[in-house]
Amino acid sequence: MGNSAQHTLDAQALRAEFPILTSPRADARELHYLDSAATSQKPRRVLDAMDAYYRETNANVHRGVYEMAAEATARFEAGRDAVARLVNHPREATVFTKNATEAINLVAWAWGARELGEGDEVLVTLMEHHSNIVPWQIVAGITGATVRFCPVTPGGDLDLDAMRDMIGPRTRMVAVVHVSNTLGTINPVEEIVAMAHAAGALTMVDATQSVPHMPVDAAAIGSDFLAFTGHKMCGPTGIGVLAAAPERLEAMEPFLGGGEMISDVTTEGSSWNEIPWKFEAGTPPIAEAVGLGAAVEFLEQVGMENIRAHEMEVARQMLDALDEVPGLTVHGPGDIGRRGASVSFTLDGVHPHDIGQFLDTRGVCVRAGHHCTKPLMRHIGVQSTARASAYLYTTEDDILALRDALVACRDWFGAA
Amino acid sequence: MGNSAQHTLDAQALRAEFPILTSPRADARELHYLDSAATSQKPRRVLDAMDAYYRETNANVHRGVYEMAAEATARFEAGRDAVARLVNHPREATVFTKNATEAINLVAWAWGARELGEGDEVLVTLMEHHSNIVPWQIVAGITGATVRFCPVTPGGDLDLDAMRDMIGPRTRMVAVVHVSNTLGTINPVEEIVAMAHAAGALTMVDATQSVPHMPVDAAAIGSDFLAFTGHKMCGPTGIGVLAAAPERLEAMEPFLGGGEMISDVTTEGSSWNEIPWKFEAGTPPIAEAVGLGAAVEFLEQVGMENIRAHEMEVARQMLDALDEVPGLTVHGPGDIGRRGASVSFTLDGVHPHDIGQFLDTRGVCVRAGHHCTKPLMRHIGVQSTARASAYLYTTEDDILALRDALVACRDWFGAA
Amino acid sequence: MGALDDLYQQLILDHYRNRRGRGRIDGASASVHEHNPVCGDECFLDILVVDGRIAEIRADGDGCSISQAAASMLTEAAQGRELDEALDLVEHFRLMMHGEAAPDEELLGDAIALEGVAKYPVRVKCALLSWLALRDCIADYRETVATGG
Amino acid sequence: MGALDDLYQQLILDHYRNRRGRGRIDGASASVHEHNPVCGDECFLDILVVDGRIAEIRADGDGCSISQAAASMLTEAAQGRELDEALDLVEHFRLMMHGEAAPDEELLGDAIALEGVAKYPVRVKCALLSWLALRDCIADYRETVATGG
Ligand SMILES: Cc1ncc(COP(=O)(O)O)c(C=O)c1O
Ligand SMILES: Cc1ncc(COP(=O)(O)O)c(C=O)c1O
Repeated sequence: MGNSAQHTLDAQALRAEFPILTSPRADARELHYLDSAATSQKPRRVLDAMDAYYRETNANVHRGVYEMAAEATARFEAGRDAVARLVNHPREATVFTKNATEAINLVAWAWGARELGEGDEVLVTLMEHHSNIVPWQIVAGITGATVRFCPVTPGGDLDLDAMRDMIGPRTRMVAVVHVSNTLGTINPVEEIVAMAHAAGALTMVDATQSVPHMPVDAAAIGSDFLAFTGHKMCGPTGIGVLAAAPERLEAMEPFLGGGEMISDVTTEGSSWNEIPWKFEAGTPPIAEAVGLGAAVEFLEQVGMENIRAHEMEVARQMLDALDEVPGLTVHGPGDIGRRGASVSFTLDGVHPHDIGQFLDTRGVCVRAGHHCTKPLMRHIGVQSTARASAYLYTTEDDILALRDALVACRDWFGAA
Repeated sequence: MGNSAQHTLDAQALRAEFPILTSPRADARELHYLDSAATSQKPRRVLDAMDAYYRETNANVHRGVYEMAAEATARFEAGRDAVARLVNHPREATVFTKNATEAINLVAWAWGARELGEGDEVLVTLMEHHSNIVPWQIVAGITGATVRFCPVTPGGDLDLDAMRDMIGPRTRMVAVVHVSNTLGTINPVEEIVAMAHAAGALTMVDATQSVPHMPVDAAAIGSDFLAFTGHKMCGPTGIGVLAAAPERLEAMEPFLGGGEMISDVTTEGSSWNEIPWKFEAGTPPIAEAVGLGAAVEFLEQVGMENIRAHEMEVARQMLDALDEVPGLTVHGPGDIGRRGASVSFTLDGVHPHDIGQFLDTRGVCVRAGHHCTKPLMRHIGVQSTARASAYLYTTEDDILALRDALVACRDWFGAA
Repeated sequence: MGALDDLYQQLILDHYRNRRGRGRIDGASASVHEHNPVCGDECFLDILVVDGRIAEIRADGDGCSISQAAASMLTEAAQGRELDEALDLVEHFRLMMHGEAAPDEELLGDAIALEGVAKYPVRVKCALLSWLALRDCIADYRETVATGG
Repeated sequence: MGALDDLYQQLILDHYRNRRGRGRIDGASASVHEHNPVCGDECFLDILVVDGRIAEIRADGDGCSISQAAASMLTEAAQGRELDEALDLVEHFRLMMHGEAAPDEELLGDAIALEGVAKYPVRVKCALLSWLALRDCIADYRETVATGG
């Protein structure tokens, strides 16, 4: 199957950096972790960076005069520098949130709850994650705006013609996922952003599944807002990122109020700190930013181009392997140039939950369910799918284990 | 000075559990960390619990069929059980946020932005942290409600008579800090909650500085909402807690929308998950909840009563020691029965920043500034103070180092 | 395959492959439609009540082996029971699924085979879907009767 | 005390204890009032402009040794300069504080003693408070002149 001469990344060697992939497991099963779209595993250096932060220089940031607090602040802000550099975005417009979901809600509340009104439209797509649907529904419910859904073609792509028709003078926001966590589809976000901007609408790109897996250039995409999350890109839980156009952040009222985000507080009212801190109320995820900074350095060292090349190879291996399993249907594009390495599938006669459970007994971890994309599930006419998703540490061995386990699973459940 | 026979906690022995307090430092200075009100240090077992989570069973929670994901979910939810147990609160009404600030904002937005209106009043106090002022100001700005401030007596107590007068039929929310991070004052929150409830108002208790330091019984306090934060109670950054009356959470619309918090999502609208998950959108702070659970177990083992007894002793030592420094003024109650071990002070002729800087050269870490309580600062007529704050690992040695450094500091800056 | 056999006992696979009590009831006394938020699976449950007893019970909808087998076993275990008896049965099953009651084989019938599911928290929801639907269905029925509907 | 001496050079302590150019100017050409969000310190800065030069400059307000010494040094360094020259001076000082320019002693005068502050990020704000106030003050002055105010 594979021919690793096509890319320069040695997944087998990289696995050595991930303790969970190399330590012997209690049940002695080998771990074939194919659920990186849900959350990635963490390289040792990320864990070590957080541990060192707590052991060497833990202190609250931004205000402490003593050296340990200054060092804590420096490590925290270096995390921001790293993240900003990775996506080619100005650091002062790179806001830390708790996850991608909060980043999107920040915009929905701080911008949408104040700016939207009766008759205004927010255009999302049928392949959005709930995190890029529900915030808009909530804010639309408060403001009287409407949320509309751009359809998806039978091949698993966004219907750009329909989108063009749907974007109009009432469209105030176009919110679109860069890479679908369910179908794997890569959407032409530059084109969509241009379309939206031409109509005077703002844009939110949910880059949660692209930033970890391929070079993402926020400046080239040109969206007003771009959201992603630390735990899917080798970083810790508890941290997400909103990369926004600086002028939008300047113009927006703050979202969460409290410490850190103020310039002055009086009994009559308050004034705000400079961006990005204006949007970071309370003690930020300090150790998490340190960990995310280490994750970014790791990704940069491996090379985002190399990760993308590796995952194209893995996606091809995966599609080929799944093709060998009788009765299996893949949901999503077949062209690896237009897709990531998250592959959703169903198996005739075996429910995704049963697939997930059976595969687990062979050390193969896949996700089963609606993947937080229920409107998409309804659209493609299934209640749930199984999903195998890869990352830089995924090897052909993992793919073969997946294939063999699926064949055995079919037999076990006696599918026709 | 001290007589440790009065309490059962051996701070010197407990220090052994905190790597940062025991490892040799690059600059060979001993660390006298007196800034625990800003953030606490972390015992080894908290760091180890998070590390073990990432190394053994890292997976996204609540949906995974495979065993590793079930184990991740179990460890995450066990963190919730621990936190709920610590403050005697039902687990299903114990919501994880990113910090205390978000917990307060959750209520301000989800309840306040929908329920407040023109003429309604939110009553806060002049000794609130910005995190319990600014969210109410922001939401008042949107809804037309008014934020009023209950005064503080010259002795550093809340003026309860004034509060009684200010609470009236227009009062919809009374938001009050349990222990002031600046003055150290312990407020009679049970009495205040009863007063507010009698007038039909809801209550928010900011327990950020009480939960880490003394037994706090949410049921006994009886407030509608109680907020605190992980990083000040031996836990990690990136996690906070809202302990709310279950019926309030049931009645409230959600705040952040996205994954985890839904029951169903359709293009027409969505329905919500059960509490507490209805208020936890997106991937939660998983490792952080695991760490916080370990922190709670540590605190329970030491005993919250013992911690309070120890800190009363330390507060007494601190007040006595500061009394020996010429030209020093303490801001806050002198009666250790009514105060915690955070002590703010000013020194004639030496600015707090210079105090902080000078003390740092002797390994004594104190905070200098407005401590996110600018209205209080204006009220007591200073621009900033220095603040020394203790925790379970604070020893008399730390206090003596503080005193000696302050005396030397005065000489160095040539204060009269 | 030890763990697998534990979870997927033969009895379960048998009920999965040959479902009992599947379908809908024309002119049911009460019907509910519930779904599992984790996977989107649906369950339609109908009961026909005669003289305070479940004269007929049917479950429909697609789902995983656990949810289908549980529905199948439910129809067998609940058939013919008085309503309060049926509610006790559901409660006993719920406690067993949460590891809070030792299973009573006489009461549960084949459904005792689902005991092993308790160790798999995500799958507990699958097993409970149809059983809790019966609880809701009985409540609906009683309310309809009470309001003279 | 090595680190202390480094930060608090004698020259700084001297300016702190004996502030130059302290006070307000009656009939100033422009005035600003700024504060440091970290500690709440305030700075009032007045300038008197004659023939495009800073004929007089005074700073008032309380603050830490660094902010007071910096204000004192500023009044000496800016006195008599043309407005553009003064802006260049402020920019040079700002760059030095951010470690982005080697200090020019001739330009800075005593303020070169503040170089060591660059290593203390929180204190950089203290040192910059009055200097950036001069920048804003000049901008205000020019705007007033431009709008014929
Ligand atoms: C009394 C009080 N309330 C709220 C907060 C805010 O906590 P956090 O920054 O963790 O949100 C703090 C800590 O700074 C505090 O001391
Ligand atoms: C496409 C997409 N958007 C948003 C999210 C939400 O990320 P988080 O849960 O970290 O907020 C996810 C992950 O679940 C995702 O896959």
